[in-house]
Amino acid sequence: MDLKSLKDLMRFVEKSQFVEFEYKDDEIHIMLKKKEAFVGDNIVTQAPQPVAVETREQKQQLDKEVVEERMGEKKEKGAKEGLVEIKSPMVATFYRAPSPTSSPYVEVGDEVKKGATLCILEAMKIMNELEAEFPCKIEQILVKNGQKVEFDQPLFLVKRLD
Amino acid sequence: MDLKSLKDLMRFVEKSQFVEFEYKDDEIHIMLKKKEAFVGDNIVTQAPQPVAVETREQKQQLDKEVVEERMGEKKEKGAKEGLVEIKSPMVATFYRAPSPTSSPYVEVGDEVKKGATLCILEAMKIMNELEAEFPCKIEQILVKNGQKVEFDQPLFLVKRLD
Amino acid sequence: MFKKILIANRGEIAVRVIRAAKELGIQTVAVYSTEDKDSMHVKLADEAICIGPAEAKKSYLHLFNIAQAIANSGCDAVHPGYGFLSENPNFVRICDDLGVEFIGPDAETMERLADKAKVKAILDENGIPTVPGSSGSIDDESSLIEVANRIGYPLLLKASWGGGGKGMRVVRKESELIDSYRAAKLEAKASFGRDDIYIEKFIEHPRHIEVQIIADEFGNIVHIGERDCTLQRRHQKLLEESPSPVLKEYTRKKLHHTAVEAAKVLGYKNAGTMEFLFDGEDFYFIEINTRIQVEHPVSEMCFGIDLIKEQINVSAGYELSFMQSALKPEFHVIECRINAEDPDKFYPFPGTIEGLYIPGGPGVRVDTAVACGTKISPYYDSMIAKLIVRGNSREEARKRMLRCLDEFVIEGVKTTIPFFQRLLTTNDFINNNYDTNFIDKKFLGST
Amino acid sequence: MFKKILIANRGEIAVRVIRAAKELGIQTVAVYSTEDKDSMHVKLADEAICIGPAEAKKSYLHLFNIAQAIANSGCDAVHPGYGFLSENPNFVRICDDLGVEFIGPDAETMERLADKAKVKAILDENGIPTVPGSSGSIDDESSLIEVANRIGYPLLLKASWGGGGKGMRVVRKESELIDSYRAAKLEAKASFGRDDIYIEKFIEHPRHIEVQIIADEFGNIVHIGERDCTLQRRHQKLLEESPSPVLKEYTRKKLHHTAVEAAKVLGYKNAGTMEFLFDGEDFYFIEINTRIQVEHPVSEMCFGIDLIKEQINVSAGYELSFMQSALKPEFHVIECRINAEDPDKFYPFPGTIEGLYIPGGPGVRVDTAVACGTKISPYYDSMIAKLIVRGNSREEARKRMLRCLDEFVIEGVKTTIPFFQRLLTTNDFINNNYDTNFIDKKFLGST
Repeated sequence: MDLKSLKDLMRFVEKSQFVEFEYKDDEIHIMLKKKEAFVGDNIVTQAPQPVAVETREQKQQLDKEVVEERMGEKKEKGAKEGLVEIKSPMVATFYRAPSPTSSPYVEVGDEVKKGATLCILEAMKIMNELEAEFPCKIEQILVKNGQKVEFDQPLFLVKRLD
Repeated sequence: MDLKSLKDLMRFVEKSQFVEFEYKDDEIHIMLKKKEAFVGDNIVTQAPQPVAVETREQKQQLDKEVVEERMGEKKEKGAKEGLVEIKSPMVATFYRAPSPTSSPYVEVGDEVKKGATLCILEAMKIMNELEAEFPCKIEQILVKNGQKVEFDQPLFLVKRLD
Repeated sequence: MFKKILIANRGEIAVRVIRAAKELGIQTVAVYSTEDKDSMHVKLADEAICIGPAEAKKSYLHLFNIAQAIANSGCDAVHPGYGFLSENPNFVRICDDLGVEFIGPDAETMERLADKAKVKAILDENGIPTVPGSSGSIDDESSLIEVANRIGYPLLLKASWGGGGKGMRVVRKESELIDSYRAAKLEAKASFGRDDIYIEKFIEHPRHIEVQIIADEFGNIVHIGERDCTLQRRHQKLLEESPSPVLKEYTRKKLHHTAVEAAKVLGYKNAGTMEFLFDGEDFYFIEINTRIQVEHPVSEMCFGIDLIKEQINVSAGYELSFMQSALKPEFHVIECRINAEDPDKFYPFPGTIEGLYIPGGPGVRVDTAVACGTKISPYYDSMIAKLIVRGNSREEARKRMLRCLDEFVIEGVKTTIPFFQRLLTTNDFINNNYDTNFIDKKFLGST
Repeated sequence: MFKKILIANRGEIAVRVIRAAKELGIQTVAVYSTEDKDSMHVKLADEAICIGPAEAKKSYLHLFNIAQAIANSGCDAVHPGYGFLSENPNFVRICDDLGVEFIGPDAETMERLADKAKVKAILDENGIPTVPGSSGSIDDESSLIEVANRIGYPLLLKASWGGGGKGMRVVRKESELIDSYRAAKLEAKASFGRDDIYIEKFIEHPRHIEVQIIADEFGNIVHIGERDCTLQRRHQKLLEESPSPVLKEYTRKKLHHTAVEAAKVLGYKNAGTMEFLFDGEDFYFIEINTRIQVEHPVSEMCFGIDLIKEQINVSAGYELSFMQSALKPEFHVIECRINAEDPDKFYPFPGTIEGLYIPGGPGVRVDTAVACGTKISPYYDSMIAKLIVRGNSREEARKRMLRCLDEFVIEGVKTTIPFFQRLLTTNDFINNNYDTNFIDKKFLGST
């Protein structure tokens, strides 16, 4: 980055509402904070504030990477193309269809509406239907039919359509 | 970044609203903070975090001081002004003069030739004369007469005259 | 023997159970919250299942998710550790339903023993000493005198419907009894609207002493000596030792015997702890803990045994690997709980461990789940390590503990290490001159 | 008791001595090379004196600088650790001259016992078994037969002036004796120009077993059991255990008795080790080590004592704190020496410790001077930690050791951990089926 671009950037930030701006490379890491970001912290009284917040952010970042490695997925791609993961909200067994003879709720390439059933999560003999929280296109199904899944495990990679 | 660009940048920041600015390379890392970014910190009173950060800084500072004290050196200064330390080549007792009634071999400000005796290092009842390995000017005597010294302990801070 | 154990816990106790299981050749399954993804118990276990977000009630206390994790893992036994679900009979029943062994007492026993009044009544009936008192309110002065004489002085008069110290009177001799009773009645009436008063023995300087017991399915019940846990801060144990430095040999034997008797009377199985108060002469049962305890390594180190392995053995239907007669206390053992807390004010101090040197050498054991770089989460208990040392005498153990506290380097969070350094050099500690109120009075009163 | 001890060593043994001194309330002085400026023994000691540059011969072996450090420090005792100056009688004399106590035997004893032939002769005279052999060359065939019959088969014929296996013959029975002798003579003549031949008992599958002893100034000499150090790589011990799994109870008692007798005969004081070879039936004295050894924690953990404290006590003129009759081995103990080495080829692997998790839990001791961030210098010994575990049986200890090796995380340098993981799971280790050549043959031969 040359001096000119840098000054340019600074002028831009200066005029903005942001009171804090960070930018890293490669590959990217941006953080922007408005004044309100700090006011919020103040209101939350008990927690060890600003540093902790940052730490948690870093940690989440790290965690995500770990999970991704664990899950064997390529998040960078996903993130860049605006894809989103739909994760399991419980420990369960994953089923793509309501019964062994039925056809799956969704297939890769399907576009589904908000509220559409995506799969069954069976836990303690209870069949829980997982519904789409937003309209989306199924890009990838990340677990197999009948697979045991843990909390927070990514099940679908989707593109939001809203 | 050359000096001119740097000065330029400094002027720029000086005039800006930013109260904190960081820039790293390579490859890049920028951070800009406005005054408002800190208001939060100040208001959050109870949280233990910021204190901890300070403590750590203090501790590092302390460590550095301890090391310096141990070595009896003022490295930053010394290094900047092109001064050199003459260190003890053995564990010994340091004497500035050949006998209690004699005058010291050297005083601060003296210019000595290569081979001149600087002090006596007594070890196991043997009096070892420490000679100057190069012509120099005595800037500081770092240990006291009769002091016990360890290997590598700086004894004199001198300016080389060759 | 079990093939695979799921550990329904986190932190050092999860690590402790994994260690025992590994040594027995049993596979291990860790469960963890998203917050604990990188923690030691997850790394050490053969498998790990995420069971929820950071908040304990949505993960480590979440029966539903843990139950499904048990089902998914294919384990055949569950170790609950301490805290969390370890004393929840419903969790035991879920394990039963899932056909896996819960390593601990059965659900019925756990439930039954949670009713403290009932336990007290059963033990009373069977001649096990509990804190003596009237079995209900005292209605007239003649029965007051009679009961008072039976219990002995000093006494505590308490308002049956009261609380918070109101209507409470310490009576040190008989001549004060009637006046105090009348005053207490008046005060109770004024404060609570009812003047019912009951009596309890007043234990002025109680020591908290507990006896570790373990029982198998073959009727063997043994004790593993006692632990003196008198040093507490607001009822939280900070330092434990064994043997107790205040028990005479005769009393010690009686205490051990009583604890085993109590376990028999209560029909207890697996590892448990009988807690007593000791007033300098007599001891009184207060409660039973139906799980392994934080301070179990004190007994392990004192007797050279492995309580977790025994728990697993016993649950798997094996006989205890030792008999009472084979158990001899070899050492004096002291444990300090190293918490990530401000050492003066004791509030939790979460953060990241940036530098770590763990003390070693002869007679030293450190149970911890932290390593360099570990994050101490604000969501869970602040205990980050248990430092346990043995010596051939209490004084050798004390000096070794001080040596270890001095060696222990934990950078990045404040810990209770400086507190213990002060505590262990006080004359009161050296001379055993303290009761359960000591730390609250001497250390918290002053700051 | 001493006021201040200078530790003329570095690494884990310096840390070990500092720990003992601290627990005894004695001040400590570390010495260090410039390379070791940030090392653990410097941090833990009360004072530290730099004694030279990285090279050991200019620092830790530099008598002159260490002597002056002793003088400058004002200490009243010196602990030499093991290695470096620990068996140098001149160093002991320097301590004497400076008026400080050397913690170990006196200079005269140390010097006398360094002459192995002389020690062997003295012990022979006193009925202590050493490796049997002819006292010089054998000149004729009739005396050959006579000596051979006295020693017993198998025998080793060796060239008196030879080396490297030339002129060496193993003789398994009398019928082969004369032919082998003649062949050996011819070979010796051809190789070395002289045909003198001597005989020694051939110990085919030797186990290396040593006995720890300690003696005070009051005539008390006790043994602390034996250590089996058979597992060596090119004569360097890698794994030690106690009790030895190959000794029968009768032989064990005889061995202990013999070691104490030898110490008496040799007039030994302080801690020392009697090393023996064991051929499955008989044992033979080979040498005495006049210092504390690397593997001393094995005995400490087995018997629940503190050898360094005892050394200090004895040197300060106190009586031993225990009697022979009070010493009972409580556990089976195994020690693995964790070296910063390539685990296949065993060459040193210096570097920086970037990640570290030290195993813990019941029955585990780790003696180390490394922490997260410590630099492992190429200048010194590659041993970075001693991992010692106990169990109620050898099998429990073995499993615990495997559990600990699995837990032990050392990042940044290669270590011998994977080697031990392989070693401890071989059938040969489990079944005690090995001798001192085992690792060289089975592990080094194959890579």
